[in-house]
Parts: sequence; C-alpha cells; structure tokens
Amino acid sequence: MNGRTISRSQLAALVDDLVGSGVGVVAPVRAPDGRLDYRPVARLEEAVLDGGLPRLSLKSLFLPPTEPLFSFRKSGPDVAIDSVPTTFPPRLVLGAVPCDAAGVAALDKVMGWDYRDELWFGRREATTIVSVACGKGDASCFCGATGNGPAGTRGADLLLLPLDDGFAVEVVTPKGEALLSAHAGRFGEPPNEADVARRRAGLLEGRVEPVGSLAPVTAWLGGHFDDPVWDGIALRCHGCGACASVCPTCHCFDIVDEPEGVTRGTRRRNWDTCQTARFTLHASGHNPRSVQDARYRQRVLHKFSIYPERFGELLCTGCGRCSRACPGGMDLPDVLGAIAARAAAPAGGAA
Amino acid sequence: MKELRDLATKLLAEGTVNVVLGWEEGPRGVRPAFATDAAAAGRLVFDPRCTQNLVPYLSPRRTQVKKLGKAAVVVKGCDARAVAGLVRETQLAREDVVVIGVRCGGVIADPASPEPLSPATVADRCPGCNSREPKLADHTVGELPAAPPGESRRDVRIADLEARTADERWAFWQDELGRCVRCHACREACPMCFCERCVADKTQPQWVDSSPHPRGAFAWNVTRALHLAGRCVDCGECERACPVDIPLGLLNLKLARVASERFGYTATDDPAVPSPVGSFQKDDAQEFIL
Amino acid sequence: MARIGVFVCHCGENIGRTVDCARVAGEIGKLPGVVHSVDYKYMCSDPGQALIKQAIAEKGLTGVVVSACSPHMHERTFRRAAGGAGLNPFLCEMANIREHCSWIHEDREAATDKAIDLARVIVEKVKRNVPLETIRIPVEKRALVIGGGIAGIQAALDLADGGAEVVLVEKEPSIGGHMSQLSETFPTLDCSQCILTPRMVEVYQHPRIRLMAYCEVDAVEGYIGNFKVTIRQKARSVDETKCNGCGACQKACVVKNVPSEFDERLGKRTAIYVPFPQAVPNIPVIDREHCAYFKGRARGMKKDACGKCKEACARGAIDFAQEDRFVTEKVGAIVVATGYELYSIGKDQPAAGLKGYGEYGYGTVPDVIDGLQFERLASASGPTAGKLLRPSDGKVPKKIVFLQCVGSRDPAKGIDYCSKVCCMYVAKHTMLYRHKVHDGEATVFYMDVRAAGKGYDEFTRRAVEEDGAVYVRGRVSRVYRDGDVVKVLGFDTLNGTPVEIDADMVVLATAMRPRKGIEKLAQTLSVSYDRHGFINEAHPKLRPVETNTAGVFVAGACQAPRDIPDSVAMASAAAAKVLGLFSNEMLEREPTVARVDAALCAGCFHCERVCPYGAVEHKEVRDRKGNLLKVVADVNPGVCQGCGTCQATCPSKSVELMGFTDEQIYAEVNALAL
Amino acid sequence: MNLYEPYRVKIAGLVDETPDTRTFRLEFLDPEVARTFDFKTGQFGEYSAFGAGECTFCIASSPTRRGYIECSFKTVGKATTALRDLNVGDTMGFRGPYGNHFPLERMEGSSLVFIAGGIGLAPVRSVIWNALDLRDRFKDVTIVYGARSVSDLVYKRELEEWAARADVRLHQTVDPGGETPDWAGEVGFVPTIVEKSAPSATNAYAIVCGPPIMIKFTLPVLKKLGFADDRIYTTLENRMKCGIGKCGRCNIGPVYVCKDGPVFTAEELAKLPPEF
Amino acid sequence: MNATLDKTSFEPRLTAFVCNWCTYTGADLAGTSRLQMDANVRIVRLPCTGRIDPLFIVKAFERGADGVIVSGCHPADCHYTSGNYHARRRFAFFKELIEFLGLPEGRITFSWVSASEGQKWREVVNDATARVRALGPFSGYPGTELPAWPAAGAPAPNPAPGGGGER
Repeated sequence: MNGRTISRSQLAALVDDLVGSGVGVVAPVRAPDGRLDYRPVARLEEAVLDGGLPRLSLKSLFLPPTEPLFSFRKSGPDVAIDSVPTTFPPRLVLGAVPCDAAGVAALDKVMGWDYRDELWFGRREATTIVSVACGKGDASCFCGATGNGPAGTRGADLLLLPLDDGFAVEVVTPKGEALLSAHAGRFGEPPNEADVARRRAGLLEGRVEPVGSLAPVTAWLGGHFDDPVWDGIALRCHGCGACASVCPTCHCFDIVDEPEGVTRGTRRRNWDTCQTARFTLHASGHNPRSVQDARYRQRVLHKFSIYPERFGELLCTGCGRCSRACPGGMDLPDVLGAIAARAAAPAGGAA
Repeated sequence: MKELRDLATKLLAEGTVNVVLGWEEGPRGVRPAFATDAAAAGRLVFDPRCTQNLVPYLSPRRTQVKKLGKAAVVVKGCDARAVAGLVRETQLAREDVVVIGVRCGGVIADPASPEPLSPATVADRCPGCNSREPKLADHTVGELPAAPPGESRRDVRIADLEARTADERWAFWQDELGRCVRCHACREACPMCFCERCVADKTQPQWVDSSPHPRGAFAWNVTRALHLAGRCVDCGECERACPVDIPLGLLNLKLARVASERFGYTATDDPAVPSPVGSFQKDDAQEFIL
Repeated sequence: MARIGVFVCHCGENIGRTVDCARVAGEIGKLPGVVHSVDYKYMCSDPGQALIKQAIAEKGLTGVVVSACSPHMHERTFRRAAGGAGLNPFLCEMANIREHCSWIHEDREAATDKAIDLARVIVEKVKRNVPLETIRIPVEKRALVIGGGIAGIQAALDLADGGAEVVLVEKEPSIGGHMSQLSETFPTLDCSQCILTPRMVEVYQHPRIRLMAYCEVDAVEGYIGNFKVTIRQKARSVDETKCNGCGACQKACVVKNVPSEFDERLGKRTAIYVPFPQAVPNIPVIDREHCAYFKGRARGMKKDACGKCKEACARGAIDFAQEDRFVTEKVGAIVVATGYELYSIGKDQPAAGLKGYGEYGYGTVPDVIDGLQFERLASASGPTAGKLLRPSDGKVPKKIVFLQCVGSRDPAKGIDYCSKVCCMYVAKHTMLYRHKVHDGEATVFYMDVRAAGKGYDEFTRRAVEEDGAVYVRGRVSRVYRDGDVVKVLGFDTLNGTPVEIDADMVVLATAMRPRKGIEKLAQTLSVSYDRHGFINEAHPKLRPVETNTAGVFVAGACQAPRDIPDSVAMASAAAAKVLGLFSNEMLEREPTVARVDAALCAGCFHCERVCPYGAVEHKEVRDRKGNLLKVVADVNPGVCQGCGTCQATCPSKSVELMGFTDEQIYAEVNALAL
Repeated sequence: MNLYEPYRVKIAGLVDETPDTRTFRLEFLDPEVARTFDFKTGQFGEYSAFGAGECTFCIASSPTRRGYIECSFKTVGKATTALRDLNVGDTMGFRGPYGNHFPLERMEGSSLVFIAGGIGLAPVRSVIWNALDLRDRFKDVTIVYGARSVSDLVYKRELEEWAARADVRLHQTVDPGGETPDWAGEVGFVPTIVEKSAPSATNAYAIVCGPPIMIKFTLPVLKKLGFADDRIYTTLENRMKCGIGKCGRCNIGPVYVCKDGPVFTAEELAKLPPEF
Repeated sequence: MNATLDKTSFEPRLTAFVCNWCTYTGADLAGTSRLQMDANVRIVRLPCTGRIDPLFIVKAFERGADGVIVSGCHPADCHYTSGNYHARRRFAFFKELIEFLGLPEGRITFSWVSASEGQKWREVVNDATARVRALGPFSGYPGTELPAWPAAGAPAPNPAPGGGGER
C-alpha cells in the first residue's frame, strides 16, 4: 500500500478542517428509520463509516434525481434563458462504499464520450471521494464478480481500510494525493503492510458470492438477443424500476419542462428507467419494447453487453441493491447465473 | 404445505387452470412462482415469509402472465381483498380465477430476512388481523396458525402523528416524502393501481410534476393516496416496494380510517360490498364545509 | 397556432369606473398568443359585436375572450357573434370582470389587477378550447302525464288534442282525483262530478291517450326528448281485458265494511271495489289487505278462505295470482300533476317539522271533520246520499262551526304558506249547509278572508249576506266533546271577547300539502322541490310550469296550493309548452358532454357509478381479429348533461368533459401564477 | 450554458403542409451561431417549445441553404402541440445538429433513388435539395413519393417544382381511395410504384424513409431491382431525449441511434434486434 | 410568493373553484347587489363541484396560491342532482389526508353557497382571505430545490421536529 494511516481523532479533525475551510462533507448518515443516506455532515460523529450500503447510491450526488438544466422567461414572442452554474464548490465524500465509487467511475465513460456532460463533470471535479473498504457484504453482494471487491479502489481518490484505531489510507488518484498533502499533518506513518494485507483478506473471508465470473456472460450476451433464456425471465418483475433508482450505475434520464405559470418555467433532467413500458412508448402508441421480458433484457444487456462493448467495462458494480430493493423477488445474480449456465451449455442445448 | 401442493397439482392436472401463482424458495427467501406443471407445483411453499401479495400479477395489464392461461392464485386473507377489489372494479371476472386461500398466522415484514416470525419481525398490518382465513377462496388450505405475534405499531404511529401540531406533521412528511425519487414502485406493486396510464404519467396536462423534487413528490404521494382512498386493500405492498422506505402505509391507513369512520366502509374480500368511491349518503358528514 | 383576440368592455361606467380597461387590454395584449387586445364602451352593443366580428375576419383569430359581465348574461350573445364571423362559437369565452370584479371592489388598482388576472385565466383557457358542434337529438313525440286529477286530465286532453301521444299514469284505481270527491264547486256552485266525469270519459276514449290507472312511475332515465320511463302496474287481481265492469263481484264480496277512501272513511266499501260509480276505468281492484282470500293466504291457510268474487264473475276476470308488472314507455316530455293531500290534523305527522292540532279533537271527536269529509257529506253521491247528517249519530247538525287556516299560515305548526282555496270552500260549505239545512247556524272562524279571483269576493259576500253565515274573526283555542255537543272555545279579536259555541259539528279547513311520496318522485325525475315538498318551478314568474330539469313540466297543486281554475290553466300551459317542444324534430343541446379515451380507459367504471344520468355505457374493444381486449366506458352524449363528475372521479383521467377539459382547467390554474 | 441549453431560434416562416403537419423555417437569434451553424443532411435536432419540452426531428432543409434551418412535424404529443401553438416571430429552441448523416460525398457520381412515404419525405427532402443544389455531381435522380391521400402529401409546392424539372423523375402516388377526382399522379402503395417505375440499380443508391410498414415492403422490392443492402439508406426515429448518447432511451441492442444513427443502411438494420 | 413581504402588508392570493349553477351565480348576485368584498380571490368556473378534482387544489398551491376556496351547491340543490354528494366524499378524503400531511388549517375553505346567497359568498371570501392573510404567504409549500449539494459546513438536514426516533 502506497499510503499512510489516519486515526479516528485525526479524521475527525480533518473533517473539522474541511468544513471550516468551506468544503462540504458528505457521508453516510443514519436516518431515523435506521437506514443510511449520503448526507452532508458537520462533524465526523454524524457519519457512519463502513456501515454498509446507503439507501441510494453515490450516483445521486453527481446525477441528482432531478436537476434544473436551465430556466426560461417569456415576454411576448421572446424567450430569455437563465443558465444554471456548471461549476460547483468543493466537496468531499467520506465513507463512500467501494461499489458506489466504482459506479461513479463507470459512469464517467458515458457522461464524457463525445459530448461532455458539464453538470456531471462539474460535480465530479469539485468532489473528492474517500471510500472506506466494506466489511458489511451480504449474500446479495457480487462486487468480486464485477472485478472490484470490497476494498476496490475504482472511483475512489483515497481508500480507507479500517484498522483498530483509524484507517490505513491508500492514495488512488492525484486528487487524493492533493488532499493528503494539503492536510499532511492529519495523517500518520504508513501502515504495517502485513496487517493491511491480513485485513484486506479478512474482508473476503467466508464470502461466497452468488454468481461466479461474469466474463462468459458478457461474451455470450452479444449474440443471443433472441435466446429462449429471455422467455418469461421477467414474469415476477413489476416493471417498477426500484432497481434502477437504487442502482449505482443506472443513469437513464428524462428531460421535462415544468412551467411555473404562463411565462416562466424550468427544463429539468430527471431519473428515468428502462423498466417501465412508458420509457420507449411512442406517441403513436407503438412500443418497441412492449413486454417486460424485453425491458428486463435491455437492463441486463445494457449492463453486461452494450456498455462493455462500447466502453470496455461493466455497468454493474455488484452492489446487490437491485435484488434487495425488488418487491417481486427478481434477483440479478440469479439471472446472471442462469445466463452463465445457458452460455456453458452445448450450443443449441437447453440450459 | 402438502395440501397446497397437492391441490395445485390437481388443478393443473385436471386442466382447471394452466398456472398456479404461489410462492417458492428463491435465492433470497421465497419469491413468486408461476407453476405450470406438477414439478413446479410440488415446489410451492407457504410460510410467514410469503409476505408478497401475488394479486398484482392478475391485473389485465400483465399481458405476459395472462398469456400463461387461466390462473389459480394463492392468497392470504389480506391478498383476497385485492382479488375482491379487482372483481369489484371489473378488472377480473371472478370465474376467471381460482382462488386458493391459505390460513395465515402473520407474515414477516422483510421476506428476505432469515429471522423467524416474531413481534420484532412481523409485518405491521398483521397484529390484530381479522381476515386470517380468506372468505373469497374457492379452496382453503392449511390449519389456522396462532394469531400473529406482537402489537400493531402503526396505530401508535398514527396516533402519535395526529397528536402533533400541523407544523410538526408537515415537517415530518416533508422529510419522509423528500426521499421520494418518483420511481413509482409503490404504484407498480399495488394490486389496485391497474390504470392503463397513470394520471402521473399524463402529460397533457401534467397535473403531477414528474420530477422527484419535493413539489413533485408531494403531488404524487397525495394523488396516490387519494386514488386508493376507499380502495386500498391494506396488503402493504407499496411500502414494501418503496426503495427509500417512505411509510406509505400510514397514509393508506389514515384514509382507510376516514373511509370507515365517515362512510362505514372497511376493506373486505366481498366483491359485492360497494366501495365508498362512486357511492354516497345524503347525510355524509360535512362538518368541514361552511 | 393560437391567435387570441381579447375584448375588454367598459359596460359604460359599470366596469370602467373601477377597472382601468385600457390597462387590462394592454397587459393582456402582451401574453403569448394574444394578437389583438382592445377595450370598448359596450361590447354587447351592435358596434361592439361588430368589432369582434371584424377582428376575427381581419386577424384570423382562433379564439375570442370577451372581458365583460357574467357569462350567464351574455355568453350566448358573444358566441353568436363569433359564430356569425365564422369562428366556432365554442372558441369564444367570457371573463367576468363586472359581477366578479368591478361591482364588488372599490380600489381601482386592486380591481384592475384582478381583472387582468381573470382575463388572463380565460385567455389561457381559450387557447385550449376546441371547436364543438351543438348536439342535435331527436324528440320522442309522446308525453307522460303523472297524476289523473283535473290537472293531469286537462293536460292529457290538451296534449292529445294537440296531436301528441299521451301516457297518463294514475296511482289510484280511477282517475278523477280530488275533484271527483267534491260536491259543488265555487264560485258557481255547479256540480263537480257533472263537469268532471265527461272529461274523464273523454280521456278513456281518446285514441291518443293511453290510460294507466293503478300504476306508478318507478324509474325515469334519459333526458328531454328521450325519456325512458318504467311504470309499475300494480296488481289489480282483476284481468282488465276480461272485466266488463258489471259489478257482480262487488255484490258477491263478503267483506263489506272497509272504510271508503273515496268517501273519506265516512262510508264503507267492499274488498273488491271500484272507488265510485263513475270511476274510469270502471274496473274493480281487490284490496288485498282486506280481502278474505288474501288474508287467509297471509295467515298461511292452504285452503282458499274465500273466492266468492271469482265464482261470481262470469267472465273469469278475477286473477288472484296477478303480480305487479313493469312496462317501459319512451316519452319526450313529462308533466307532473300529482296534486295535493290534506294536512293531517292529528298528531301523526308525515313530515318532520309539522305539528298537529290535537287541541281540535280531530280523530277523537267523530263530529270534527275536515273539508273533504264535508264535501262527501254534502255530495249526492256520498255516504249519506247528499243529506247532511253528522257522523256520530246521523242527526242533522243545527249548528256547524267552520275553522279556517287549520295548519296554513301557522309557522308554529310548520306550514307558513296560505292554502289559498280554504276561504272559498268554507264560504261554499256554509252555503251548501244553509241550502240543505235552512235553519242551521253556520259560524266561521277566520284570520282574514282572501277571495281574490273572478267572482270570488262576490261569492264570499253572498255567503254572509244571502246565506247568513256568521264570520267571527279570531282563532279557536280548543274543540272538545261535551255530551251531545262539540264545544268550541274561541276568541273574537274584533270584539275582544271570548266566544264559546256549543256546535253539533265542526269542519276544519286544513292546509293543502303535496302528495305523500312526492320527494321520491321528484328525485326520480331529478327535479327540485321546496322544503314542503312542492315541486319548484324553473322561474316563479317567467317559467311557472317548467322545472329545472329540461323536459319535465309541472301543473296543479303539486307545485303549490291551487284551485281548479288555476290547476286547469297550469295544465293547459304545460301542455302548450310540451306541444311547443314537440313541434321540433330535433333538439339542440350544448356540447358540454364527456368523452372517453378508449385506449386509456381501464374499465373500472367508477364513472358509471357516479354518473347521475346513467350516461356511461359499456363498450367492447377488440383487436383486428375480433378478440375482446377489454371493456371500457363510453359516454352517451345524448344522455350526458355535462357535470364532469366522471372526470374528477376517473383515476387516470381517461374521460374528458368537453368545454371543461383538464387541459383547459390546468391552463386556468397555471395562468394564476405570478 | 450547458449541453442541454438550446440555441434560441425565431420562427421566420411557416407552411401548413397538411391539416396536421407544419413546416417551420427557423433563424438563429445569435448572429454568431447563424453565421457558423453547419450540418450535414440526415442529421437531426431537438426542438423546444419552451414550457412543453423537446421533440426530435431531422433537419428538413438542405445544408446548402444557409442562414436558416427547416423542420416539419406532425402534431402528436405535448411538445408538438405546443410548437403548433407558436406564431411566426415567436422564439423556440434548437439543439443540434446531432447524429450521423447520409454519406452524400460517397454517392457522388452515382444515381440517386429517393423513396418516401408521408412525412418521411422530410429527411429525404433535405438530401434531395442537397443533391439538386449540386446537381452536376450526380447522375439520375428519381423520387417516388406517396401518402395516404392527396391531402396528406407534404411539400406540395416543391413536388410541383421537382415535377417540372427535366433532371428529376418524380413519381407521386396516393394509397387506393386517397385520390381526388383531379389527381394526376399514381394510385397505389409506394412499394408497388417503386416496382412499377423500376429505377435502375446500376451505380445507384436508394434513400428510403417512411412508416415502418412501407419500409418493410419496399426493401424486398429494392433487392429485386438489384440494390445491394449497403446501398440502401434509411433513417430511424426512435424515441430520444438527450440526442447525445446519455439518456439511454434510443438504444437498439448495442446501437445508440442518436450517435450511431439516425442514418443506417439496410445491411446495418438487418443486424439490429427488432426493437425499433 | 415573496416570503420576505411584511406580514402586515401581505395580500394573499386565493384561487376559488366553484360550480356554475350555485356559487358562480351566487357570486354574480353578490356583484349585482354591489356587495363589497376583498379582491384577493380569483374564480375558476366549473360546471359542478363534481368536476373539481383535488389535483386542481394541489396545482393551485403549486402555482403560488396562498389559499383555496372550493364551493358549490348545497346538498340536494345540485343542478346535476348528485355531483356535489360525490364531491363531498372526495373532499372529505382530501381534507383529512392533507391535514394528516400537515397542511396548515385555514389554507383551504370548503363551502356551499347557493345562487341566492350572495351575502354568504361575501362572507366566505372575506373570511377565507382573512384567515390566509393571518397565516401569511404559503412559502412552506414544497418547492423544486433538492438539498443535494451541501453548502459549506451545512448541518445535516434536520430530521423533522419529532420526525425521528420512533421508527
């Protein structure tokens, strides 16, 4: 590990420093109902580090559920446009779960290809992400299968690994390095490598992921759009899109105008999901994806075939939120397992 | 369990139905099963983890389920009210479905939880349940288990909210509804939300802003609750489906009480009982009207 | 492309005084889509309307907003003007800046701001208006007349004579109503039955009248020009097609002591009976409550307890097994003429808020009777064959006290109106009495004598001056039996002295009330009624025989206390209105009706449950191969009246009320944002 | 200013093509944009009615005509209804140009066969004028255009202009039953008329736009006439929101229609899953 | 609404949804009778209270209304015989829900005003206006801003007064 250590008290002091210097600090916070949400904190005590997955993923801090794109004012035949800022004040996320941070990194690809989404990158640039290695995985987690793992660094600027008192700090990016050097006094000596390695290994101890390697799945999906594996795959699925809401990488959005009277209004970007029939419904009534099987297939394909083909990485970090959120008992690892079995079966044979 | 499996197998074998909607073991606790053959029927289960209401799958809008053919559905007492709701509102002909009732001693709030049924894990609607044996059923299976453990927490919560000032309630709900991301999972999981096109998806005009900002969340949740007023069957699916844990059940329950106190209506699995929507009494209370 | 023209009216000073009309026109002119905005002194004047027409033509307006008075005043005016210029009339709307603004505010600034808001709201609405076509519906040229008293008879005859088909429904076994019970009529003292029965026969024989006696209206669907009426034919237990009215059954009937309704319970009848000899139709009916056969059945006897009438009937017309039947009739108009009944004087009151007159001894003192009973005692066809004999002992009463305003004009008893006919019939009664009992003393207690009408005042004076009736101004506090006499304790308010009379008989002129069950009928017909149950006319002066439901008319004492000439006049008026309606082949209606989007309708039919008119029907939606996809709601535009309750109830807003669509209302609300 | 902020454009003119189809001519309000704005034929844009939202149409004018763009649209939804409510002189929004284009440069020296149905003529019209404005670079130009009825034909003035040109072969047709008494064109469905007019496939490209059913039956006809799949072009009209490959709506299998399309060859289309 | 307005000078905006046959006509009568009243109410005319959807009320608040009046024919007076009875049930549900959600009392006024009750209409208007004036601008109605981007050192959004703990 190329890093340092930081004690709990120093971390608390670091938070105080940052907050004092005008940096917004966001961390998982325990809600009254016991669940975690990424929320602004004023002090470290408010944050819950390594408490498991917050309700909504980190994506909501960069692609908010709704955001204004601009406002407009009409006067007679004329229209004036009021822009929204695309630069943001500095912010630090403390305690990002590694699979959440990885999701943000994955989304950089689609947000940046060809056309660069200023709102996304404005927030990305203003934000430093400090992940904390995750020791709270459960039977729905498969971050290992997606190549990240509970101590994955993808998307993080710094990764904290819990020690007995405090954390081992791994510097992942120059931005992380900058944070560290700006507050060098808060950080201690490099950690004991062996201890770190042992603790890292401990994170994986006893963990059995619900699905194995995804490489065969990704390889198989491209050519099997019409495979029988899809038939009835989404019978249980309500098409509610709860999965997409909690997903760290689902990024489909809608653009809507909201009038505020005859002459004023705002154009907004809102989360959307390919799981509803409405998503692709044409005004004519024609719907290219008319059944839930097709819509569910789109979600799987987008994550495990289209995105890898286009951007070279999975659009899934294995956080397992979709399975936990599903009111209909749909389970992505289960589906991936079925596809893997199908892929492994002799050509043309039954899965 | 054997009784349920035998019955499902028999119904399939006789050709009475083409599919039996029940529950089976899944990767995360139990999950819905669409049993079309004896093998699948033999895998059906019923136990306190069978929290999910399967009746939403009977909506005429579920074309893929419909294609499986005539269905039997396994229902708890609460789920049976949803069957009655669909029949009452002409979404389902009673003769087009075989209803298999299961006698129920309560279910757990989170069906994926490995915890057994206990006062701590029991679903909020179960304690004090008076419809543990569906009346609507064509067949009823199982022995009647002991009454659900624990006490209803939601009654206490409603009383607590009602005891607060309006401003406090406002703050409470703004905070709860503030989490809403407008995914509409509550709607899709609801057996009584069967519209071809939800009013929230109507764009001409856009009565309900589609944005998940506080205003849109407020409008949507008011609309959802109102559209279920006098129609909600209290199956708990909306709240269970909500990915951000908004206590939607409190809104439903509040309006169910209004229906009961003002209009003498309680959710029932008798489709012949008219709902308070579409009916009135000339002497309905109107103390709030000047 | 919206091209809206806005016309702001000063209404002389009415609007201009408090609203800066020029500023309104100027501000509204800045709105998107408004291409023309002007103010003018009087928009409703010819030059004002010409301005609108000119602008429509020159600027190619797609919508017109007239900012002026209430649409209830001039909407038709301006829509006609717009239509005259080639614009669909329903693309013209009014903003009410007079009644709702200039007349109720003094602050010119605030009133002008509000007027701008109100105009903006309507501009935004009009942008979403769509051209509508007036609905034309065919008229069924048949009329239903409910009630076979003199009003109903007159209406039926006038209608039938005017060429219309008529269905006349009477709930009693015979038509004739109260008029058939009267002995003589004021102010001419001609015999009531003598003038009535020919008209009854005329009804019976008229080729265009279908008489349905012993029937009641059960349900009414539809709307003006196209009502569907369900009529209950109550079981007579006598086959009308076989009976020839010979009367043998009545002679054979073993039950002979049923109090006669026609004789106001002063006489008796058999269990199988016709109410009176001249009844129309002259077909008996079995009173199952009193008939020995039916009483036996009710007691569970297996064997027939009686059957004498059946044995007596040579034509085999008696049918004990007959049951109520329902027939439906299609009619284009309905005349309600259900008449009156007398206020029940005892303690048992039919309506809340009414109190009885227990102190007058009615019902306990046999010789205290009401006006209709006196008519029967005085009638040649009555129980005493016209001899005036008192009920208790059959003696000729030598002293009769008549009390006026029993119930009427007495808010303390729950009725504050004047029953209108009592002053006249009491005068008549004193004369009839004196004509029959020359030495009789007739004393009348009155509050005042109301005798407005042709020959009426002369008539009451004649009672006093020629027939010696004694009129005492004052109220009676108590009537009770004292041995052989009926004691009347009163007070003469002119003299200021108490009056005590030992009378042989007392006649109470009790108030007229609408018939029992009128409320239910009114609800069936969707017409409104006042708190006493009298049917409301559409306008007390200008539309006296119309109701607030188009196609339903009212005649006679069901609308208010009426005497015979009034009732007849109303009946003829109602008939004239109906005939006027029937002179059209088609009716025109505002196209404010609901339409269902079948693609969006999920078929939950909440709309059907809330529709007050039963306008929602079921429609099957099938795919190209004919497979049933779903059953959805469909609104019959002929039946829909445009309340819009369906749309507010529809969870998915799959039904739209034309003229008040969601788009329009949303636009109005949206326009109120600052 | 961000990616999603449109240029403001003024409606400089409008033509009602049919009772429910309208063409706008749009001029950029920002003179710098007006001067520099450039696009290629077949590209599309997002057009805003402020307060109602955006809708996606191709640019219907030719890039050879500078200083303005044109679009034609049918009133079907919220945004198009709002666009229809606008008057000449009103301001609307435009984002674009987006997507790929018809590779006209590759077609130079070849014959061009344009086949369009209904409002599908809009994207084709852009190519037609582009080609006609550079007429000497192409060989034969054939246009087959049909609509349900005479009143559904769009760009009537231009159809007359093309009909009058000696260097264009124009076949106009309406569906059986859609003709008027004075209709001088053909009667029949577009594929039938294509087969009848039998344009030569030799060194030719076909550009086909119209309702899916028309395209479905036209492709086999073209094949029969000898057109290779990679010389037949069409454009897809999937639902879009962002137009720039982010919102996820226009995916057809691995393809982002907004970036990889909207112009595809028949060969490319055949490889796509049937989700359009 | 401008929340910074001095409360004493605050003039509320009220939207009224009224039926055509009773209340609208009653308001006409008030005008004909020259009954002076507060100028804060803007009437939207509907055929019947049966047509009034709670969505209208929600939208009115969204568009800046500080208060709403809903008014129609008295029971049994409905021009369409029963539209108001159905409306009454709908309003009962709505009113109970919105109060449970904590909407300040007095923001919405329900009334029956007949065609002959011009005087009553004035009272309804003046009373409702006075109530809303006293409540102040409805700046607390949910807006469109998300609390997503933390301001420097901003405290965690306070879990509503009494909003926590018991779940």
